[in-house]
Amino acid sequence: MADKTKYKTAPLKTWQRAKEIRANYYRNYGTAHEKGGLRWGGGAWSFDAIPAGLGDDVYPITSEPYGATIAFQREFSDQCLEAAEREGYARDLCAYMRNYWGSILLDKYGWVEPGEERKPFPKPDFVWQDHICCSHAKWYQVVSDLEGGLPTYCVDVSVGPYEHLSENGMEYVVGQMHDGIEWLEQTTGRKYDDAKLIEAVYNTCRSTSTWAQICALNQTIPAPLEEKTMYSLYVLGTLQKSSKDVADFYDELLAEVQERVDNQIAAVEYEQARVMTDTQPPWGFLRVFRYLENVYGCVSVGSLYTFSLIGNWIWDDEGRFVPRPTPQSQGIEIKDRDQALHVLAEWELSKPEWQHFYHPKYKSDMMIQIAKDWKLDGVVLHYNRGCEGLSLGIAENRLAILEAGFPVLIFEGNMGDEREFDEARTMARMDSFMESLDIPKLEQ
Amino acid sequence: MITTGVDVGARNVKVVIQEDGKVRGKALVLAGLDTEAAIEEALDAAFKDAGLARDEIEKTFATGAGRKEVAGADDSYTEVGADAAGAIHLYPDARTVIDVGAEEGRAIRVDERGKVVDFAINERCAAGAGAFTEAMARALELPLEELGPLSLTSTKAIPMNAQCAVFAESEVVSLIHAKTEKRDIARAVHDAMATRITSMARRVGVVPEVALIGGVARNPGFVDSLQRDLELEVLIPEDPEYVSALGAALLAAGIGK
Amino acid sequence: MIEMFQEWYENRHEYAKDWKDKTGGKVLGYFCTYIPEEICLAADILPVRILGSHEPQDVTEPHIFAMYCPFCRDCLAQGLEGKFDYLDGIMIAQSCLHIRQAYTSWDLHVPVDWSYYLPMPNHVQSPRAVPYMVGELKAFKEAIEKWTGKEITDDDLMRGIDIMNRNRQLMKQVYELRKREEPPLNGLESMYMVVSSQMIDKEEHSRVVEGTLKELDNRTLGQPVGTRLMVLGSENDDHEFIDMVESCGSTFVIDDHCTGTRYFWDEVSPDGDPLTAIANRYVNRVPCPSKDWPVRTRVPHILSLAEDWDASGAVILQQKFCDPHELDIPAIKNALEEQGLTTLFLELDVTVPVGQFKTRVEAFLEILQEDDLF
Amino acid sequence: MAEDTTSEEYWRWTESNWHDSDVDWKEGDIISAGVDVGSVSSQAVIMVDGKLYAYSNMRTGSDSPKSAENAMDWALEGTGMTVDDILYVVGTGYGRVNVPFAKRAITEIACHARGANFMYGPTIRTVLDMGGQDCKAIRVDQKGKVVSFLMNDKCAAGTGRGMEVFADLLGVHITEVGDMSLQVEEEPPMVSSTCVVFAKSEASALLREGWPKEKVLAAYCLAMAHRVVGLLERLGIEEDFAITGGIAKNIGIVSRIEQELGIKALKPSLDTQIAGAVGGALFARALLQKERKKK
Repeated sequence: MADKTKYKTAPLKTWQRAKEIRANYYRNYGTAHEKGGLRWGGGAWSFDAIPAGLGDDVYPITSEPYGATIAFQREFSDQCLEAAEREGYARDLCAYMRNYWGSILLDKYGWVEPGEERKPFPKPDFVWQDHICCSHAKWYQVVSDLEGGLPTYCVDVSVGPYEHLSENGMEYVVGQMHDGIEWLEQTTGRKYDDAKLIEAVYNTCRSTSTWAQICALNQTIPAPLEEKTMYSLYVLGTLQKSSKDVADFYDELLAEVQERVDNQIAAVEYEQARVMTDTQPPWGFLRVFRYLENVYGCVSVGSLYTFSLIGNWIWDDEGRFVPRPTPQSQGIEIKDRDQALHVLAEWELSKPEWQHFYHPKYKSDMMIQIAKDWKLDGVVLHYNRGCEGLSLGIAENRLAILEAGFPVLIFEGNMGDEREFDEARTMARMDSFMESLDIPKLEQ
Repeated sequence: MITTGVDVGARNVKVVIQEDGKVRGKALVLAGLDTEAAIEEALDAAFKDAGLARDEIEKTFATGAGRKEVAGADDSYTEVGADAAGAIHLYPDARTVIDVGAEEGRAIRVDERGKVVDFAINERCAAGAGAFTEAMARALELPLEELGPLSLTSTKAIPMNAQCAVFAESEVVSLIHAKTEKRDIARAVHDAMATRITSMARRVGVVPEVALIGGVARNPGFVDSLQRDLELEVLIPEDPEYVSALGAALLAAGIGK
Repeated sequence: MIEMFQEWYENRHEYAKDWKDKTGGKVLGYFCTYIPEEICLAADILPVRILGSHEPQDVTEPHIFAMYCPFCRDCLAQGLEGKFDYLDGIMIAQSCLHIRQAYTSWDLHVPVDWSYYLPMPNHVQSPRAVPYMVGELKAFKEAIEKWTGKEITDDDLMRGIDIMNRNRQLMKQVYELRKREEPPLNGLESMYMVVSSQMIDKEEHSRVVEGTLKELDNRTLGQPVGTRLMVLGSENDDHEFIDMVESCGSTFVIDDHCTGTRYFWDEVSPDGDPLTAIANRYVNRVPCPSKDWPVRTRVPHILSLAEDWDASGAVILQQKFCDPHELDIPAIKNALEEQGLTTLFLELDVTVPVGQFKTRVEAFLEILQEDDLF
Repeated sequence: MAEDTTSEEYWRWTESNWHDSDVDWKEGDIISAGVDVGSVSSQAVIMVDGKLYAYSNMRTGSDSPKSAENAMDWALEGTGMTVDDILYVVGTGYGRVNVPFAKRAITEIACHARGANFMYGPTIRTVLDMGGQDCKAIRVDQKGKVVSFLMNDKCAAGTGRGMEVFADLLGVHITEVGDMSLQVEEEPPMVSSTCVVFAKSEASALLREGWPKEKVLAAYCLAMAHRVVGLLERLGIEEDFAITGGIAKNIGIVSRIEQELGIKALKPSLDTQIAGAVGGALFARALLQKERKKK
């Protein structure tokens, strides 16, 4: 197709750095004890800024990205899933969780150093989790069963939607955080350092706000980033949003993406259509995205999931959906532990990706706004059997998005259990969808 | 303009030759294992039926799961696109098209221009496709074509909870053991299938007129159950299994595009 | 008298409509047994639990993705099909995600003039839970007052507490009788008793339970008791299934279901501030698995029930796809088997494939029955 | 659908009957029988004083009492015995309650356990019954009493019916499927879907890709074996281990199960499909002895 606009493309300069940070993260966790440090396990959503107050040699492993890391390794993932099933854990439970349990049961670490043998799974010294979906706290209850007992603390954050956040709700969450810090001191025998907590809270706000700004730049045509790449970038936030490294990296990345925008550098050479997805993708089959790009010049510019699992956004006074400015940028200076915990709790409770737990309407509104501002032709929803938390209300989201005038394609699959994904049929659906959107195939 | 549509489905290859919107010839051949051969055979049969020679054809479009295997096709459309084009040509007022084939069920919403606005495909479950009735007919030791008429004589609704075709079979067997009348079991089978198809159709929204196409539309028992569930009469063409092929032929002629 | 429970269960809608006509009061549909009924009763509202009808349906597919439990879809279907058209309001207390979807979709598509989401804490093992819930109960009480236009006094709350406690005490007395070697009622009958109390004016229900107690004094089952079983797991009001099991030479003597003991086991200890007393009850009640963490308190509780009611086997039922229960079952199964109980695990759907299940149940009972075959 | 036809019935396995002509049953004291009316096949087994005397194995019809009678009649064929000569009959299998002349119905799970104990000896601890429409993993004690069991849920993959559908599709006779599936250089990847309906289209796709039949069969047998191994592992396996039911005759699946488990299944001396009826006949004998004691 001669008349197709051909955009400039270029690889990301910061890509290497992103890979490094991820590698260091899994390496540090694995070797923590050799350095006299501590290991903790918890969710990608946990308030990781809080254990940071125990010292700089305290290394987390967050379970969702870890489960996804395993899902990438399809053969190993199958072994893990089957190991969990043998123990009597149901096949329809969270797929990350089953991958994680499997790697405990097989005692094999999901992270393999290049050129090295697979090592045993490094058991965490304690668990620091938070609870928003049914599986969050129970996940580590089972981990504790499997590991023969693990000290576990879990903060319940399900205090209702942000727009109705009450003083009472804040005190409940902050109260648990205070108890949690005492618990951390008792469990680890370490003295808690509030200065480190405050630093980590600043970092959390910085990295999550910056990531949102990066995603906002994807409103540009042509899109400077496509979602498959964004997955590998946002993941750093899910690993350790409170770390200086991650916050600094996002500043660097923001600068580069801005530069791509200024120079019209595209993620997809022949961008002719734009969609967004939701929920987590089937990690073993990200080539679905490549298929859309290469065959139809269709770019996925992101999803509420990639934008805001980590990134923090708000509806501003003009009713726009914008990156949430950090407290520090608002001149807020954190002076003590209690204030730090209040800032952290309030910040995290506004997380867009938490609102749908109370009602699908919150998520629908945000998705429709994204569809408009990011100039989408359609929406591709992954009915994800692997995650009941993020699939919650997705059918209602679909209806609302259709109502708003955006075509929607759905496909069933599983983010972490390839046995529940049918590649051939999914591609066939993509074809039907593109055809119904009148998006012609690019000439090969 | 004379064009050909070739629909390579999970079970059969169907060919329709149309001229200015009228069907000139058609043929259906079991796909079997050598699809290319089946396609050739079906084409020959269709040309014979139409009394035309191949070189009289201006364009050939392919559709169906195996559409890529149609050598010499000028272009191809997905089943969804072809279904819509064919159904709308036959029933311009249709806004919902339900296609139930041997191994897949589809529901398609189209606008007044016949453009696809939304569609749903049943997830991998035989209970929403023709294969289901085949298995049940075998369990009941009935020829497939008797299953439908028999169920029409039933007056009793028995809920059947089975997603899996083969488990449904064991449920049928336990119904048999419970001395349930065959006609009531036959109805239970069609009701279960209709419930599944209706659920899927409600995803895209059931807007009249509703056209029912695909081989299963020939099963009066299923049609009866489906109409009860949808609470409306569905439109069924003379040759429901050829609609997709017809659609492809029409699209080749630029009709319904 | 005991038949009354089944009658209520089968005619729940007629009952609620009559109640409205008689009293002119408001009927509130609720989705989870964590709602503080005491406060509703204090406002003279009839709380009615929304349950499914165990019939195949084709209306929820557009609203709830099929990986969520059949129970929540069955519940939503009732609303979409207009079977609860008499409700003045609906509410849910925060528990599992599955039933939450039934509530939110109902909220979106089935018009009612009042709808309330009560963020009941999940971390019930935290000292922060009670104060938090007290705050939420205050807000809830005010919302009810605003809705009904009637102030709720502490005396009203005490009345609500008394009505609930009395009903709980009476049902517990009935359960005590099931400890007998010859239980005077079977599992199906007691299921009807508990489930109907979730739909009926509590005082009226209590009166019938009282009468039943007298009646049960010298009653025996028409058939031999057979194997004494416990049943536990997700929501269960599948009378066909319970009846099938009890017709295979067994009797359910105790349960752990939110349609059974979990619903009424704990009372409110009415001292001091009524809202605090109520909060204490709901935070410390026998938990749903979604709230039973980090410590597994359900395990010892279930073991002691099995022991006190002398069950020799346990049927573990789980709504298909019910994650909270799936996360507890392996631990519970192991604990029960260590205590010498044989277990049978089955998944509930809207309707159960009786043919397949009967074989499993009979084989399970064959294992248990001190048998004449060897 | 209407146009769909199946020319030859490759799935139809050979029915059989047998009796021990060296034995004069009139000499016997207790003549007992077990009739297993399964969802796909029915068997009748007649025992004289706890020794196997006669059996039949045939397809179940849609009328189970009739199927029971047919199986019994065929087992009796040529023995000079009539149903009335049998003192106690136990019915088992799906149609167990509809066996006209049965005094008692016992589940196929208990009967397969007992039957395996007789057919393979008291050292049997784990029995895998791969029946027509379900698959049961059973743990038994030295008496052949069931200790615990698991049945496949949700999906009928890995059942006899699944294999029949497959044989039909490939036009390979059911009895040859196993051997043919072993005629591959190396194991292919498993078919991703073991659903009997979708495995069809998947297999057709593979054949169209040019896979030879044996390779497709290997992939399917592998997948079926893998599924039942999962069932066995959830239950926990203890040796000795044996497989009963129709699929036990399929070397392609049996060998792959053994391969994945790293355990050999004991070799059957009798038709593996009659295990349930054998158990029934043994229970019938025990029950009759008890009745006599009471008198």
